[in-house]
Amino acid sequence: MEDKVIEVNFGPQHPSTHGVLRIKVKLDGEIIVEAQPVIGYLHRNAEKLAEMGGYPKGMIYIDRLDYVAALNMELGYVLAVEDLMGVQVPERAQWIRMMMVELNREASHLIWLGTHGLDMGMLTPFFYCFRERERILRILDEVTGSRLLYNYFAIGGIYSDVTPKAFEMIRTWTEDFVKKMEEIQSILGKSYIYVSRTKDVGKLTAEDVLSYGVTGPMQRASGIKRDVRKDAPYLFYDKVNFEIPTRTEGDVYARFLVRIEEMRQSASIVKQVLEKIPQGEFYNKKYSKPMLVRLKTTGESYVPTESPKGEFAIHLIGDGSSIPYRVRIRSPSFANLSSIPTMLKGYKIADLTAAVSSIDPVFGEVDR
Amino acid sequence: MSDNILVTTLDEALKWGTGKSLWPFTFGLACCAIEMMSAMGSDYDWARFGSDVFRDSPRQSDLMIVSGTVTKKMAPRIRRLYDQMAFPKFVISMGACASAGGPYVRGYSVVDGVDQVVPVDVYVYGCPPRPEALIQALKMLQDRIVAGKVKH
Amino acid sequence: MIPIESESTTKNGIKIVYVAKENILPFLTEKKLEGFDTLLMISGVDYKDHLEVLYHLLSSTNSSRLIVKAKTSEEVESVTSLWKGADWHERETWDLVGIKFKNHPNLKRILLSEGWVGHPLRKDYPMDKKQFVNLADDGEDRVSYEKTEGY
Amino acid sequence: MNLFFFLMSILYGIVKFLHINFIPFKIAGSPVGLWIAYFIVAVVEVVLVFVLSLVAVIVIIYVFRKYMADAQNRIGPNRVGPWGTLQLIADVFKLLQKQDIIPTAADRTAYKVAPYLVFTPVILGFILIPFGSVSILNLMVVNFNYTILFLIAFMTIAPVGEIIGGLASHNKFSLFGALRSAAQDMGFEVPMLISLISVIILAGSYNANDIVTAQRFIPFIVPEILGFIVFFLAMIGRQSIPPFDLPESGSELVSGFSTEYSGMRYGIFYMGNFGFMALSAFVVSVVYLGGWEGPIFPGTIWLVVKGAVFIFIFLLTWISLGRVRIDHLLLMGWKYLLPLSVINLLISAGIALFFGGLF
Repeated sequence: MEDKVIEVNFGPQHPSTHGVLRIKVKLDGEIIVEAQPVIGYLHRNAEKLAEMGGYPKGMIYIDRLDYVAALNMELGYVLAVEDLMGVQVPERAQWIRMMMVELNREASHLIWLGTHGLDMGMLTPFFYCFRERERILRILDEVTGSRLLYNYFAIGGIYSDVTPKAFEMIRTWTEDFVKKMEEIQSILGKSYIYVSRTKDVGKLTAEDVLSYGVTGPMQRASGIKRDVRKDAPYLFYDKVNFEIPTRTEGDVYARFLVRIEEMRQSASIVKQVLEKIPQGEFYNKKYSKPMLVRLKTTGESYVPTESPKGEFAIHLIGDGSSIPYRVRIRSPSFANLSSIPTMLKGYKIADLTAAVSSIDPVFGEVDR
Repeated sequence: MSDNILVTTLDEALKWGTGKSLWPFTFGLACCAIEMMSAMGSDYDWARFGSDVFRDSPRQSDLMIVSGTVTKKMAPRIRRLYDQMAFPKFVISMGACASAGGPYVRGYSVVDGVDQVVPVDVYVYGCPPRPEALIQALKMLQDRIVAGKVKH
Repeated sequence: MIPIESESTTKNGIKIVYVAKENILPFLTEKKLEGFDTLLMISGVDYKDHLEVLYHLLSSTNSSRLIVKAKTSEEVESVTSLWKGADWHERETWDLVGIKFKNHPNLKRILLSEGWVGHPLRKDYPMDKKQFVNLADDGEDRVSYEKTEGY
Repeated sequence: MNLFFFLMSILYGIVKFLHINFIPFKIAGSPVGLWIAYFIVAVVEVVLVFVLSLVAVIVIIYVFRKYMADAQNRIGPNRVGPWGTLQLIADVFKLLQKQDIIPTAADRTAYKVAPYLVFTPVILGFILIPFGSVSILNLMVVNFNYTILFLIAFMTIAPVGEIIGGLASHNKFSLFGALRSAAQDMGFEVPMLISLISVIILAGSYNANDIVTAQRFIPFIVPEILGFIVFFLAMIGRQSIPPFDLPESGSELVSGFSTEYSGMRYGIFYMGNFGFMALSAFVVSVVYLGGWEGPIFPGTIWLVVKGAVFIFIFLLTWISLGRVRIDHLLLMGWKYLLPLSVINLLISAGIALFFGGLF
């Protein structure tokens, strides 16, 4: 063989591509010469379908974008629609939204941690993370009535109030989770093999991050301290105390540490919300559902939110009819994933799985 | 006569073996894949039913769980993966999207039902189905294989 | 200074500026030097009589935002020389809305299969006319209107 | 049936006794009947060891599934048979009737031979293991002067089967798996053999049984702790179980060398892997923990207990550790294990020089 470079296709079905990513990799022995991701295997026309129904109907497609953190997606849509229509939301509903979103962020990060462990060849962390996640899902199930896709946030509030039983579940969960965090971190973080495999792997410098438009934990792991919850607070994020964990290394291990710290911060936010949540209405009675369907609006709206993967927002354009004219989804994973060619060049096959799973891509959101 | 009894018993045993040892294919498409993983997880643990060996290679797996929306771009690949599996092979269509297109049925790039691509043995309703529903589907498939009602 | 054609804001106060489509690349270069160092996304809107291309800019230091719009008749200059991340966004905009980007290194479809007819996010895209995808011999996609040809 | 076994065991005891005491210097003039009995006993012993190794594989797979489930807060298989004990039987029935796919581009002969290259040496290796001292309750099928060399030779063939299978499959992932397997074997084989040489120096014999009897006072793990560590790690590496499961590495190379294998061919690989685990546990306990030496109980029980401890350690590493990267693995093999084994060789040479009579 004159040409030493072999072309290998990872995916669209491969155990460590988190769904349907396909990466065309050119390999020189074990070393990656060039990696070219191919996406679109889960393109479900969310934008087109949301432009075909009314404003409340778009929710079902937005819900299924990032299916491991559906409430975060709903929040982005709901805020954009409310901003466009000028809907007032009761205070209690906003606090509840904040609490639910942070709970869902925990669930999303736990899935990431479990599958990341699986990609590094560890079976057991997956089960521990899913065990912890089930506890959160039980709370979400109690509040929303669903396990994965909730459809819980309504335009003008939330669909149902949080029951006292659910509050009690959340309270015990926050207390337990702080203790559990130590264990969750140690599943991977104390493993010498894990640390040696992830340090200096899949590096992204701050310039790369800005150039690719990478946001979220990946951006913060590369030394750029930016979080929409702090920079442009939506809901009541300016009324709670939390830190933005930041690392400067920009490798897979830094992303691991950032996400772990973010989980701690989310738990503390939930705890603070529990203390501050007021009594009152949870739904704006003025905007009942039949009325919303008929509500006509015009103008543009773009409300950025911080989803577990990065900056998520929806650019809504109304044309005066009851159907949104343009629903453009800014999906964080799409931009994060586009940095793969830079992130993988010169590393080994084993680093491919580590680096790809450190992006935490969810293909409902990448391909939309 | 005794030959027949022997053959029948052997046949029963083979059916029993196939039914009780369905190794699923690590194959996730969309939202339902997360619930499929939950069904694997500690709380639901479908390893109890003999499906604990998740195989990454289609050659070694018996059960394909189509968990999520089948897009037009992915459908030929699913067919190829199905062709790569060795007989006897079974398919569970999990969730509304895989069964009939689900909420995306009006879309331009979604196949409305994976049964246009591969033959399906059990459909599971729900969007997404709860892990209990998937486990019930697995049990149903097992019972049908052991009773000899699945033909391949 | 590149001239701005008109200005407006979104409902929550993000500035929207319209520039001429020839000025897109110089205007964005200028804005990048001013501190808008992140390109969040590029998108396109089909207004039936014309197309619009949108650039969402963000400054990572003071987190101010800017939306740049340009009316276009199908072709604008690519900004991949400014931001590497523009590559995928421009491919997606070409794929779904059908705005061409001049000097783009690899302007192919990204979400849909190569060979797909039409741009689905155009308002006149025929939703009832199904297309079918199958695998060609080289492992890539082959698109046709025949139901028997694919899935 | 019971009577048959009873008679056979008496016959067995007699022949063992005669074999040890008379046969070596009575071959020419021995009666024909004794030779027939000797032949029957040898066949029975081989069959017994074969069954024992299969039982060991089945038990290990069952224990592995249950133990892993328990470590992961699950229950594990419990629906097929009492406590899921028949699960593996169901798996075997399933695998037996699976379609046997051979890729058109594959090298058919090599592709078919490869699984047996993994499985057969493992079974043959069991025959060479000294399962006990000379008495009725113990098994020692073959006893000649080079058993440990043959044992290691068999254990060296098994990974070759993986390499051949990977190369023959004509699949890029399999190719990578085979190449990794080859690199890994070379990285671990040299330190393993050097640390074995130091054991042979101390025991002064190539006979596995002599190595065991040399440890009747002090097991070799005490003077040769370095060698034990090297040998043990190399054994984990040779089995390609996590953390050294690079040839199969699920999340990277789909299924590595066995990607294209289906049905019972894959089943043979699967069982070969677990058989290799049992074999290497027995080898480590023979070489370093004194094999069947132990008070009160018969030797076979001691060996099985010692082997079971090592199998549990193997399973524990499997469950709890992640996968190392290929360069880290080779670095470990050549940079740390090889020098350690050489140091160990020098130490044991010194011991043999000054305290030679001890063993």
